[in-house]
Amino acid sequence: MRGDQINLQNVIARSATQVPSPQERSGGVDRVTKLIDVSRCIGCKACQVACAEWNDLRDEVGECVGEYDNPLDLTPDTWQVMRFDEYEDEQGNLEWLIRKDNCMHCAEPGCLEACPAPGAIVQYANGIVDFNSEHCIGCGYCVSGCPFDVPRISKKDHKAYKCTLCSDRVFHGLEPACVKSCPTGSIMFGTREDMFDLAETRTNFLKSRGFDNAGVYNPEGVDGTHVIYVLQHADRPGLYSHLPEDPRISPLVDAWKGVTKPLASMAIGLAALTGFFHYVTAGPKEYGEEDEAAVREDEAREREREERP
Amino acid sequence: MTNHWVDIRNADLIIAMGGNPAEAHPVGFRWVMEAKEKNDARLVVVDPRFNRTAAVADYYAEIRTGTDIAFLGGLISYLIENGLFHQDYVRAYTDASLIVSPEFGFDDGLFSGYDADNGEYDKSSWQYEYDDEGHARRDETLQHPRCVFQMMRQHYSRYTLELVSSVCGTPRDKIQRVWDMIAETAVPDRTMTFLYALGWTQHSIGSQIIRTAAIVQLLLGNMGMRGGGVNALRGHSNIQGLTDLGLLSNLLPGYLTLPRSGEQEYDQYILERARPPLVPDEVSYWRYYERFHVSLMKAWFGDAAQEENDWRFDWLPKMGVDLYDILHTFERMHQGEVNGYICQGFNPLAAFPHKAKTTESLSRLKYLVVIDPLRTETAEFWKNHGEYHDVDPAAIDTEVFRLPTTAFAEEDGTIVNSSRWLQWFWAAAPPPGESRSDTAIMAGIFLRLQRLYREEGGPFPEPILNLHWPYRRPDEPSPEELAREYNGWALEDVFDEERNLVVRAGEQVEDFGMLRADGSTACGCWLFAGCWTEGGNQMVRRDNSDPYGTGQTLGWAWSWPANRRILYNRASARPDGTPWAARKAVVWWNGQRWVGNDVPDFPPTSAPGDGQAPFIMNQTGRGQIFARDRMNEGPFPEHYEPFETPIANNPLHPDNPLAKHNPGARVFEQDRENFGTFEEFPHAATSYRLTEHFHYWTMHNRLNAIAQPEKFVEIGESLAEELGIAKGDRVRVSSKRGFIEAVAVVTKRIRPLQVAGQTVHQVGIPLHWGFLGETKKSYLTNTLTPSVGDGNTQTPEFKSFLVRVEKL
Amino acid sequence: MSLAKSDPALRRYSVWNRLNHWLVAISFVLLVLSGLPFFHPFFWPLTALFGGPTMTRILHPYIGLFMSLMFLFMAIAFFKESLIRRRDIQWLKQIRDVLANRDEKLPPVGKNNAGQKLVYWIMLGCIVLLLITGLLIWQPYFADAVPITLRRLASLGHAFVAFLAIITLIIHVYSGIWVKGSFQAMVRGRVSWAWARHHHGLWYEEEREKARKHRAISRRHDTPTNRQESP
Amino acid sequence: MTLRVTRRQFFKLGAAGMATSSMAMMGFAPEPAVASIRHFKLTGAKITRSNCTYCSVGCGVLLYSRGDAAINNVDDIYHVEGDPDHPVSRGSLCPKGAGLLDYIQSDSRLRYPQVREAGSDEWKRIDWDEALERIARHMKDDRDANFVADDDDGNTVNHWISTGMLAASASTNETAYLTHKVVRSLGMVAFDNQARV
Repeated sequence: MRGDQINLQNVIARSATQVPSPQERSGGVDRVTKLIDVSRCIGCKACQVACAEWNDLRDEVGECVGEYDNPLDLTPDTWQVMRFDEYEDEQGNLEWLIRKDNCMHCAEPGCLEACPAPGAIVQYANGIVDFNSEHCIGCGYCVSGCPFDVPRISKKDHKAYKCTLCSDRVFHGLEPACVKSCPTGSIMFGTREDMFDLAETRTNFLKSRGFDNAGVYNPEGVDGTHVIYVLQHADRPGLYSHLPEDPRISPLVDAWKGVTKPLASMAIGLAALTGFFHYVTAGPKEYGEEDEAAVREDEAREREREERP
Repeated sequence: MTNHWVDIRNADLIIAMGGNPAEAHPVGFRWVMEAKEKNDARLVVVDPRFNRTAAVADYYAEIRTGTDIAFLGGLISYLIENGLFHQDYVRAYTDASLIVSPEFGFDDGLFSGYDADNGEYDKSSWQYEYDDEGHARRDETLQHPRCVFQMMRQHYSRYTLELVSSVCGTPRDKIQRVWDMIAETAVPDRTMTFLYALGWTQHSIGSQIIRTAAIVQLLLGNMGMRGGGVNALRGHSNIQGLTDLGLLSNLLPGYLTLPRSGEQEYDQYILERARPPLVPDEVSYWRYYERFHVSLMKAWFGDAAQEENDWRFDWLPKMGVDLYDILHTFERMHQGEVNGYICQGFNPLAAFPHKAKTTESLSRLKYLVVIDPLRTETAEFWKNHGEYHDVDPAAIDTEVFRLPTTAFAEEDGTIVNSSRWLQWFWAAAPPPGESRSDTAIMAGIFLRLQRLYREEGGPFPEPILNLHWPYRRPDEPSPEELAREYNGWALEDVFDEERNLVVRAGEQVEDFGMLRADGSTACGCWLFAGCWTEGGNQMVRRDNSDPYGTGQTLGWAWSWPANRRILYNRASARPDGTPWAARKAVVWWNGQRWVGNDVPDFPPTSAPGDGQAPFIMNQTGRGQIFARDRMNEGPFPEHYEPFETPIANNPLHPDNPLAKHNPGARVFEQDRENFGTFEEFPHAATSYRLTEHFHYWTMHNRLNAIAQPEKFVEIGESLAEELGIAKGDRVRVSSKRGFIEAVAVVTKRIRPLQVAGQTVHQVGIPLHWGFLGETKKSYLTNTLTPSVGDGNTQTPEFKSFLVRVEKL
Repeated sequence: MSLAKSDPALRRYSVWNRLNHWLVAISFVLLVLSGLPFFHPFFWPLTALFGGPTMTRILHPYIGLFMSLMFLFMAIAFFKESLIRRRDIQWLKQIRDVLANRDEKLPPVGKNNAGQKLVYWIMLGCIVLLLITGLLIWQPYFADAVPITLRRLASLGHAFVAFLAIITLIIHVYSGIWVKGSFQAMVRGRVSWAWARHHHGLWYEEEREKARKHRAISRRHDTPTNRQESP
Repeated sequence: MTLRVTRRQFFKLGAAGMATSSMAMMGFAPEPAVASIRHFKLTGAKITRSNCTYCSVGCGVLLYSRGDAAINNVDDIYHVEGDPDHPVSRGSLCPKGAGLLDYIQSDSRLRYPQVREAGSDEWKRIDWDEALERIARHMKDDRDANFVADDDDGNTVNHWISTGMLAASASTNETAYLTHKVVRSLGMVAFDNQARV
């Protein structure tokens, strides 16, 4: 039964964990990938609604601020949003660029690297990066860690939330809710290999329709993502509501999480040890007889001076 | 749809015009994307707005709302003058060769027989020239000056590129580009499909716009072909089914029609409808009208309907006017001539034009019954909702009943999608509270009325007392019983001409061919005959296999007529019975009979040699370029301006005020007074749907409310600049009939147009949101819309009207 | 205040000084214990001491605020005696003698030696920085309002400064153990004249001078009760 | 269609989840708790084939309900998604279809018959029998008073135009057929549906 894919040890990376998780049993576990072909997106928001419905999310009813976008941004209750951009090229040709914005499920997840709570963020063998709210302590480090500004901290329970790539559905052999709902086939799902093959087909199609710069968005800075885009203008991701040109885990986060901590921890231990051995070698600092004698002399001197009539 | 959703993938060119499929039918639109990817098809959008469909289109051309006839008329002329049409198809399968009566004429925007005083046409001259047998004269060479082809050519010769551009406001190069792309499909192995919806129907000239599209498709030879057709995407889930079942003022199930008051004699009534062929030996299927009619009367009145009593012809109400459509009824309601109104899952206060008039009309009712799963604005029209609906309950004496009914998830039954598929679905849970099914409610009301008439008597009680009511649970007929009833069954053994038994008494009929006019069969809707046969319920079938790879899936559900997926599919083959093109093949002649990947829309054994033409429902057997007297404003579509137009006159007939608007349209005096002028209301407005919402239901759904929470109007950047409006500002949009307030969406997607030498700004007004539900409270869009309808169907002109936009 | 017999003669820290110091010390240790788990997974089990990870995350900043306040008082109280003088430089130059206990070679120092002064200034600096960076990354209150880059910088800074402070603390604590009598001093506030003379020669002289004057005054209107006797 | 864990297994999972996660809170997290995946919400659901009744594409939908229609249970639909077998929709849905659940469960669903008396400012709950009796009475009175047997030209018309009806384009063919049958038997012609709007 496909349910066998549920494997509670099938985790290749855990937040705040030094020892590696069991890695051997990855045979036959394909990495999955979600492909978002922006050139086929009509911005209908079916994915957005399907996501909320599947994950039992009901965000606040917002208001119109003069654009189709709604909700305006990701929230703890909205794990994906459609971002609409009207782009007019040099010739005055209009393009309505609509991008589905959600967790990119990086191969090297900044959130996971930054998270201090063991197991609050895990990466499964199939590539999905999942938050385990049960272990989330709400420190917000994942927010600092994410190069795509995706995680959101809930005001209700102060825990971090984001797209799970429907890990529950995927583990049960189903596609994510957003993928299934997509009316135009803009969102596709499958093994990483298949999605890259498809991405190539779609890219060639776009090139055949005059989009010379069409291409795939799979940023190397985070060692690739398990959510990839097909873009008409892959040379300018910025056109699509500021999709980062070259996202990478911030060097600050790296410095902070990388080497610093083990070294520092060691230094602390070392310091304590040094003290101890110094005591062993040099011994305590004490005053000696000569000090007491000197004190007695001083007192004697003072006394006779004071008793002199 | 003449074709169906999946068939769109077989098209080489998709024209989305008068519709916004990506917005209103996203899932069906999938097959457009498939055509693009798998069939290398192009998608072209011609629309006032760069809409969601345009977002994924290969080419977009802006157009002024309501000018599609000009755009397509020009195309017709372009195709003819440049010989870019499917010669053989046009000659063999259209009425191009038929000769038009010499009395017929067209002068400065008016066809022959116009009576300016009553604003009506005497259509007697709109005919072919007939020989003594009553057959139309023909000229296969298409050279005769009065043959339909030459008449059409002459009619549209006025539609030059320059003129079209100045009427539509579309730049010439864009028009030319679209025309060229369409012309490429004139060859036999390429097809183009028109996807349209209410962007074409909701105009005072709506029906004629669609006729123009049909003419184009006939010229290109795209009717009956895979990936061709004129495809109405349709609105509601079962709008197709309700139309098929004739729930319209003048219809009976299966497009049978009610008698007009003038038709007092049964024979006369049948004769009028059982149309003989106008070309020798054509099928002219309507000749069997009586079979369908009598079977219907047997289904409704059982044994009470007998030959001697003309099958109770008199028990059918007769039409005193052409139509008692909604505009007509609400006009009478407004005059105080209507006392009661029943809204079954319908929200007229929000859905009808000129809300103020609707409110006043409803207030003059004695009783109103609203049957709905949800709270509706209509049911609460008497309630004060502040600025959004400001009324005084104390001053409204209408007694309003609100009856809770089941939603789709809580009932069994079928709906007909726009592919004409009857699909059966099942209830998954009980309805909330005391809700009851619509059938139980209708039965409950009827049985009580029947009892009252039995006990108290009253005028003309017979049809009520004798209505055939064989249901096991009279108070709640089951969907199964009703489905079997509209499929039809034999009352006696039925034999064919050779005395072969066709169907046994008591058995379900297999198809409408088994129906008889002698009272031996009963059938509630001949068009649906075959949906529930002795083989059982065909509508539950779930075999989605597609052996020919054509997308016909004949084993899925059941499609009317006779499980046929592409209408007129005989036209996909040459007169000699071989397909026009292998990649477009649907049916073909195998030497003995018609076979193929679809159910042939043709007598199965009518050999090509017999020369019968493919359009078997038409008296000519041919596609009608010339509509004869079937349309109220003329046999050839002509462009007329919307009743609220942003320009001074009709550029085609600047000097003839009678030809400014549709001369055949019906306008009530008070409504005419409520038309605005472009001097006072300079902006051309159009109303439409958004994909996040469905009319006035989804505002009751949290999930959809989140996706699109508040009312907005779309304004082009240049107009916004002119009016000092910034994105997100609140604006007031006023028409002669009232005003609404909403948030401004300022966009590059609506551009100003150069029309007849002036700049026209268009304003987009989504129709959603109201003062109930989960979304932000808002005004109803139909506060603004005018109360005037299409010349034939009386569909209100929601798509073209005038407003004034102001910053608040 | 009451004096125990065992209490040495010379008063070094007032009651308030001592309470203040220990409040800071205790909250500092709590901060270290609650902070280390977020510093490195190795210390994660420490969160158990605070009722679980989330509680630890919630408590840590509040303890921090409290300590900062307490430290402020202490900083004011010890300000004057912590100003670096020229002689302190000399003392630092001879740090090897200090560590090797060759105290006779060291120049006499006042109430605080250069080492103590350094601890004062380093801690002052660290705590100010920790306070600021801490506020910037404080969920759920301020963090959301802070630009992401600044938040990242703050996280990094907080960790680094905390490390510095912890090292300093370790040195401070060790000195207390190493220099006999100083722990006593911070607990009971008193030291012996000899201790003072050995470790803080100049301060010893000042104190003797004070004592002399005191006796002079007390002799004029002789009251045996408040006669001060040295051993 | 998907994983079918028995209910007992599912409870075990749940229990294990709780135990391990509370341990995890103490910082001593065993592997499984830390890697625990989300509960699959369709486990054990009853699936019903249906059609979306918004637009005329007629997408196939699967209704997932809690409860097995046992007599002591009131089944409740808690999830809706596309039917992958459907030739047109192939499992996909638009934002309306994807949100069907909130229509089925909308707070605006009516639960019992109500009447608003003339001039009143409020709804009054009534029972079905009263509602239907009163409506029938209204209709009969109006028909009796305004039925037209012959028009002014002396033509037999047998119609009743002082009460009209709008039928629902989202109702089933069966409802529509019965409605039509009843309406014509009463002689009603002011009869329409959304085909026009």
